[in-house]
Amino acid sequence: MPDDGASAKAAAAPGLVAAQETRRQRTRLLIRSAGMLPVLVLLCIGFHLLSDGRFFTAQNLGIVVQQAAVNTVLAAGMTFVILTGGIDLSVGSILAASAMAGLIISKFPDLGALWLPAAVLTGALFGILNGGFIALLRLPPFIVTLGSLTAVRGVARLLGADTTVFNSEIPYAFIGNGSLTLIPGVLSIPWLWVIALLVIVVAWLVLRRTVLGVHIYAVGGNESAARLAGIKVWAVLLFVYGVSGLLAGLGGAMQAARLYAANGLQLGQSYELDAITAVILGGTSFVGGIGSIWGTLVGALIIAVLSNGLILTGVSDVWQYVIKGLVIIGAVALDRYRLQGSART
Amino acid sequence: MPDDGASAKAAAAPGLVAAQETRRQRTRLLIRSAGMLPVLVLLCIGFHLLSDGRFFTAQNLGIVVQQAAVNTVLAAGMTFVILTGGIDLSVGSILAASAMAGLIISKFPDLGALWLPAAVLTGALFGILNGGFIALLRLPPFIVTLGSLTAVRGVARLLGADTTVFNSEIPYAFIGNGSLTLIPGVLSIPWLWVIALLVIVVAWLVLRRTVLGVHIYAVGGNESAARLAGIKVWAVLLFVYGVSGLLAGLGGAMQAARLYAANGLQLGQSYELDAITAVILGGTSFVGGIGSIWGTLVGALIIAVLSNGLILTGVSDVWQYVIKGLVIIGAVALDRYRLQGSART
Amino acid sequence: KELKSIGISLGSLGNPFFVALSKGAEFEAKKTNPNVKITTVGFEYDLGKQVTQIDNFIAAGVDLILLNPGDPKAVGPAIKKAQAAGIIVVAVDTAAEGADATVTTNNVQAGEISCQYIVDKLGGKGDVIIENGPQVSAVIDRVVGCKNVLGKSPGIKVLSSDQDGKGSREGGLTVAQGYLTRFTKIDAIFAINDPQAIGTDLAARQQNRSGIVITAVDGAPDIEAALKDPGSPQIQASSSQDPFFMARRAVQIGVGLLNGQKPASTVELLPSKLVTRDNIAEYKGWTSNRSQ
Amino acid sequence: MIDPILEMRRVSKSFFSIKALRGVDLTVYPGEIHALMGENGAGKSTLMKILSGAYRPDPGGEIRIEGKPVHFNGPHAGRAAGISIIYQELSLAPNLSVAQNIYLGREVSRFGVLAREAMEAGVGPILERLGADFAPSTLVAGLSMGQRQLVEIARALHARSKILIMDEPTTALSAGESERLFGLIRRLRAEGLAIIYISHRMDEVYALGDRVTVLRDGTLVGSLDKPEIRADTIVRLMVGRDVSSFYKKEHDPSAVHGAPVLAAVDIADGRRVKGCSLTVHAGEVVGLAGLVGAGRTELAHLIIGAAAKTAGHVEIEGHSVDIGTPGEALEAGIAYLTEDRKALGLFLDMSCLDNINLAVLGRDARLGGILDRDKARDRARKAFAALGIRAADIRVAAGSLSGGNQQKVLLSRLLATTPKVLILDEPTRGVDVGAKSEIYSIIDNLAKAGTAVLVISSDLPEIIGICDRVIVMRAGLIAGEIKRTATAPLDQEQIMALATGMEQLDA
Ligand SMILES: Nc1ncnc2c1ncn2[C@@H]1O[C@H](COP(=O)(O)OP(=O)(O)OP(=O)(O)O)[C@@H](O)[C@H]1O
Ligand SMILES: Nc1ncnc2c1ncn2[C@@H]1O[C@H](COP(=O)(O)OP(=O)(O)OP(=O)(O)O)[C@@H](O)[C@H]1O
Ligand SMILES: [Mg+2]
Ligand SMILES: [Mg+2]
Repeated sequence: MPDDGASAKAAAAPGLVAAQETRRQRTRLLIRSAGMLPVLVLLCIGFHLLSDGRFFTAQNLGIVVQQAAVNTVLAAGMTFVILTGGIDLSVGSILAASAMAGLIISKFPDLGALWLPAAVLTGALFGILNGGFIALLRLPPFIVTLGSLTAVRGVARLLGADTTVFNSEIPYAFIGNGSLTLIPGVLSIPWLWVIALLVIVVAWLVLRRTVLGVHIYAVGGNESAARLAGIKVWAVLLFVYGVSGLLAGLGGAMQAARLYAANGLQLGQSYELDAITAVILGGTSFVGGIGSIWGTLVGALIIAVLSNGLILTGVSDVWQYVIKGLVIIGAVALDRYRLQGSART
Repeated sequence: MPDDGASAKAAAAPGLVAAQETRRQRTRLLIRSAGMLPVLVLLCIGFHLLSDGRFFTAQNLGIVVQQAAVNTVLAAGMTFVILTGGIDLSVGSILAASAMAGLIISKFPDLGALWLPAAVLTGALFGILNGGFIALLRLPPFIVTLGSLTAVRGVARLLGADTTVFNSEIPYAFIGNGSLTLIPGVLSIPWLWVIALLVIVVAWLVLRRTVLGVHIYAVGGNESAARLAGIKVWAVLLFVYGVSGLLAGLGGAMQAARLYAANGLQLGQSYELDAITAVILGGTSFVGGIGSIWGTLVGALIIAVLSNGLILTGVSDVWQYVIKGLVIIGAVALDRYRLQGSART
Repeated sequence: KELKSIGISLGSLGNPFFVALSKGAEFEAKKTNPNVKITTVGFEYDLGKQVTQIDNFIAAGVDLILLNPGDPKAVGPAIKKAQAAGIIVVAVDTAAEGADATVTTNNVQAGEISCQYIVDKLGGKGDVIIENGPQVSAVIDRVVGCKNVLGKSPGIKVLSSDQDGKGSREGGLTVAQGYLTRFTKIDAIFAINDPQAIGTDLAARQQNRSGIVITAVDGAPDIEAALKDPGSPQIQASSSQDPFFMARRAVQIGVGLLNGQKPASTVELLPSKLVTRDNIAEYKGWTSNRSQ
Repeated sequence: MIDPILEMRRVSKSFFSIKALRGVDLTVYPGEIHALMGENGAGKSTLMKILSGAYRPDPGGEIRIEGKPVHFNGPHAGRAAGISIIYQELSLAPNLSVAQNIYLGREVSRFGVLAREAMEAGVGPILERLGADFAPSTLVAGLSMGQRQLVEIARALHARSKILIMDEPTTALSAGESERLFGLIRRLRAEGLAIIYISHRMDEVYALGDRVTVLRDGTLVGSLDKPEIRADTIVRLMVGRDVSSFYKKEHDPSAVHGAPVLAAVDIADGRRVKGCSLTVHAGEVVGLAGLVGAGRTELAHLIIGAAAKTAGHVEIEGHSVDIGTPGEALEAGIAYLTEDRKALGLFLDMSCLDNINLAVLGRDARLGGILDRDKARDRARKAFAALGIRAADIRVAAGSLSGGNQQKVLLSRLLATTPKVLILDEPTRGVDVGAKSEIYSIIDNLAKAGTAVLVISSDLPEIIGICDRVIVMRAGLIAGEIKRTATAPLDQEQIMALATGMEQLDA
């Protein structure tokens, strides 16, 4: 029989253990959501040193965020989708089709100013089509969006009859190349990045502060439980694929404003891989239900910093491939290792 | 209290119900493994009619199977991987790197004949690297193979210093362009297809007739249960990624023998999507544990027939995209509908 | 012998260059036989896919294959197979080993005149970047031509030539942003094609860098617009190609071969002309109505 | 007499060709606890899912609530009509917090913005009432099975409904927690709620049931009022025959000789298990009792190498063995039956044949890896016969079997390895009485044949019924051990006292 002291301790234990457990969970969550931030910081510092201090200049940081912007927007939509346990391979194609639609509209003298909503709506339309197949016909997301990866690419090419559509007079071009001046002469932010940050903040609000957000996490965490709780799973799925399409459309508009041109075939090729990589680097789980939009932001920045830094340091194109691939694997490995460590202590 | 008659009936029921259940399951299994065969047959007949009878000619069928061959080999490896619930995005890059390695070796006067095993081993090596990250470091397959999709592509380009390596005297070239004559003047099969069929048969034997095969299905069906049942999950994972890499290497050798040349950049681009599509069309489930290699064979043939048939009927390139995408979605929808129907009756 | 059906395999049909090329081929083929059946496909820079397409053309029984070979040597065996099936193979834009004939822009020369313009503009002295692209033979040739010229001027320093602008506006923009940050002084940039040049210009304008001479190769519609646009003064020249005419020549030679007429030379090099801000008004371009 | 709150008439349900329910009638009155019983697969859960709106019944039947006919087109509608349900398979989203799960599907929001604080405050009193030791903001993923069950119960209570359905709510609860739940259920009954209670445990039905309705093969075979509730009557209704002796213990515990077969020495994992030692002899059935979360499952996982030990070692027949993985445990002769059949035990999509042979495939294989299919078939057939597994064929998918039969398939896999030591974690969880008694007799036969058996169970009558000796765990430590003697059988009170740490207070 145990002595008194031990048993008193034991009796106190359950509550204590539970509290400890909660605290441990919280810490782990925090670390998880801080996620890849250390990797990002390390990369930035590394590139700064290797590029003779060219990385941390206002100008270069502006370039980095500008390059990260479109992928951030796509990855935000992808986060919604992956949180429900799905995937959207068609964002690159939808982006191309939306950019084409937008540019074509922008050339009509009367409608010109409507090109932006036209592009976004085109994207939303394709996204809802994806969602319809997935939510209503219950087809696997991978195959549906793989199908539309191909089919929508065809549509994008058809729209421009296989030529590059360009319009150097496109309205709202400032969103593609202009900057929002916060402190004149000191701090200005590219509009592209302003849009991307807005998207992230709105996505965060939706995911964390609305009923819909809880339902998205619930569908990803346990679909049948969600259904039994009376959640309209089909509506949630329709929503997330719609959002992913809509944000791909927005991405298309951003690219169109940035390049003043779109080409149905060349635009957005394999963007889906970058978007998925950003989401996964950001700690969102493929099985659904776990992840945060802030992680996605960090993930997208890592990808952009990597591309920019490698060019800045003058690494040749071929080696860029090798290094990018290894850094992605290494980052996830580091993350895994770090999480293990924190779980142990 | 129920009367006697009712209770006697009730007592007889369980056996009856169970027998029905078995029969239903069998039918469903049969339909599932027959899978997309009806779609394939329909496509073939349709293209035959639309192409003025050019489809079912010995020559064209030879071309179709030759085109299907490499994808069949890749998809066979992908089947192993997807059966464990994983994915391998790097097969296209591994194929390119292996073909480069093979061709480079083939130009050494003394080693020339070793190019074939060299290519296959190169593939296996990269596959085992993938497997190591996934099985031993427990990193997510998507991100690991996405990383190697990029990194190995870089390696492939480095191998040839970004040029095309060419060798018109490559040994064993017959496997790329020759045919195995079965009945002289009547029936001959391209060697590429002979290899693909051999791969399928061996894969089938491994999956269905060996301990390892059962373990692969077990890991895919329920990984933690597999671990608790004493299966070395890490060994199984290492094996499947190794096999996928090895078969990508074999695919690279097949392409090299077919083209007498390889180029690190222009070979194997987005082959992984075709391979995955073949596997999923073949009815293998993304969550793992369910599927058969025969389905994969049918899936690969559908893709090849689609490409060939659309060119044969003179559909324009743009519309080929649209139609291919829709056929893929349509095929899965049809399959879903058919399964429901059979389950209902 | 009549031309009944023709198969065309091009790099990527999303590229306006190849679209113009396919239109030229169509125009010429329809002129020979209004009922000709034309199948045009893009091989998306995948060698395996191109060989597959050639196989499909053989099965479809075409008379003539127009080919933009992915690699000059690698498609040789496939060409042999087509020839064995009695099909005439003509290569366009890039030379192909074993083809019955080749019609191509003189890419080395195109690179030379584009970069000669830079040398002249800079007076033989300055820091130049060669913004490379996908390593296909046309691009490799242009860079060779450019380096030939630049190498002759000891005052010219090539800062970098190993970044891939992916042949697109976006790629050019991204790579140029890096270059502009990396090098504080750049006098000229040679982009291997027009979209990259336009992307490069966008990057320079964004960063308020001026005085950089940007030249390219292609003479595509978007460079036409840029050369006319006073808002983008840094884009100054592009060595033009004429895909429409190139394809017409290729079909003409192909039809001739079909009827037993051997061309004077198996390789026909079409010279490239430099389009600059001064002579842009006379430039005919790719898309103008050429059916006369 | 008061009017019934619920009347179900001629309710049928078929899944494709299977008729799960055939014209079932059920009448429930307010303020009663109505027990629903029947073998695995009898259709209890299906009936309740229809009542909650999760399934739609076949046309022809009728459901009335307070006399008014209702038609539910989803779980939403059921809840709106005042019905809440605790499903048999836990239906929580592990990635959400306790409060979010409780409010799932009917969140409190202002203009679409979640009122998180309001919700967390709203569940506080209920968790307190249930005696839960976790906060509303805890993630469900971090809770034990028992704690999760409490969340489910809290969710059902929180809906403040007229009819409360509980589908096997105590499967993951220990005796103490179950008692607390019973108190709560009685209080709710006093408040006028109608409670439909599904359970395979006879003692619970005695303790709670005002009326018992028994289903068999989708038909109603009878209803018993309180005075008629007797074990033999219920069992006869359920299985259609007498189950004479429920607990079977024919092996001779006094035949235990020599060195112990299994000895675990000072096992610890640095977290939940803090240095436990135990021994099991050949031919002996040892029980391992304790409250939920006492660490029994963890201890078993440590013994078989499924989790990493930080201290201690395992001895088999007196020799220390190095066990790092479950595979090595199997080689050493230790087989473990998991408490979580679906998640950690069976391969639901694989055939019974493969499930049974999985652990011995390598042993049987020819040429180092080729399946010996004849041997496998033979083994599966023998297992079907020996354990009385009821399925049409050895090749049907394991997932299509009833709970009890699934458990027997899993057991067959372990027995195929001819273990020296068998560790059974909750071997009869969710298993009906008929199958239960069969499993008890299998355990008894194993002990007779000289296998050392360690049974982890939260079902005290079961432990008392089949074990020779009971080890009690509390908070990661061995709290004590009680031996059965010829004169004194094991005492439930004594075990509870050890498990809760109350023995000091008594002394
Ligand atoms: N979704 C479903 N699809 C097909 N068959 C089902 C489904 N749900 C239940 N069944 C079948 O209906 C019958 C009744 O199952 P149910 O779950 O209602 O039994 P139960 O009495 O709750 O059993 P247990 O005591 O094991 O929980 C079984 O034969 C089962 O296989
Ligand atoms: N398969 C599993 N995966 C993860 N955690 C688990 C698993 N099984 C049990 N646990 C956790 O282990 C902890 C220890 O509880 P354990 O199951 O060992 O206690 P127990 O006395 O066996 O109680 P129970 O009656 O619930 O089985 C619990 O918090 C539980 O959540
Ligand atoms: Mg049930
Ligand atoms: Mg337990």
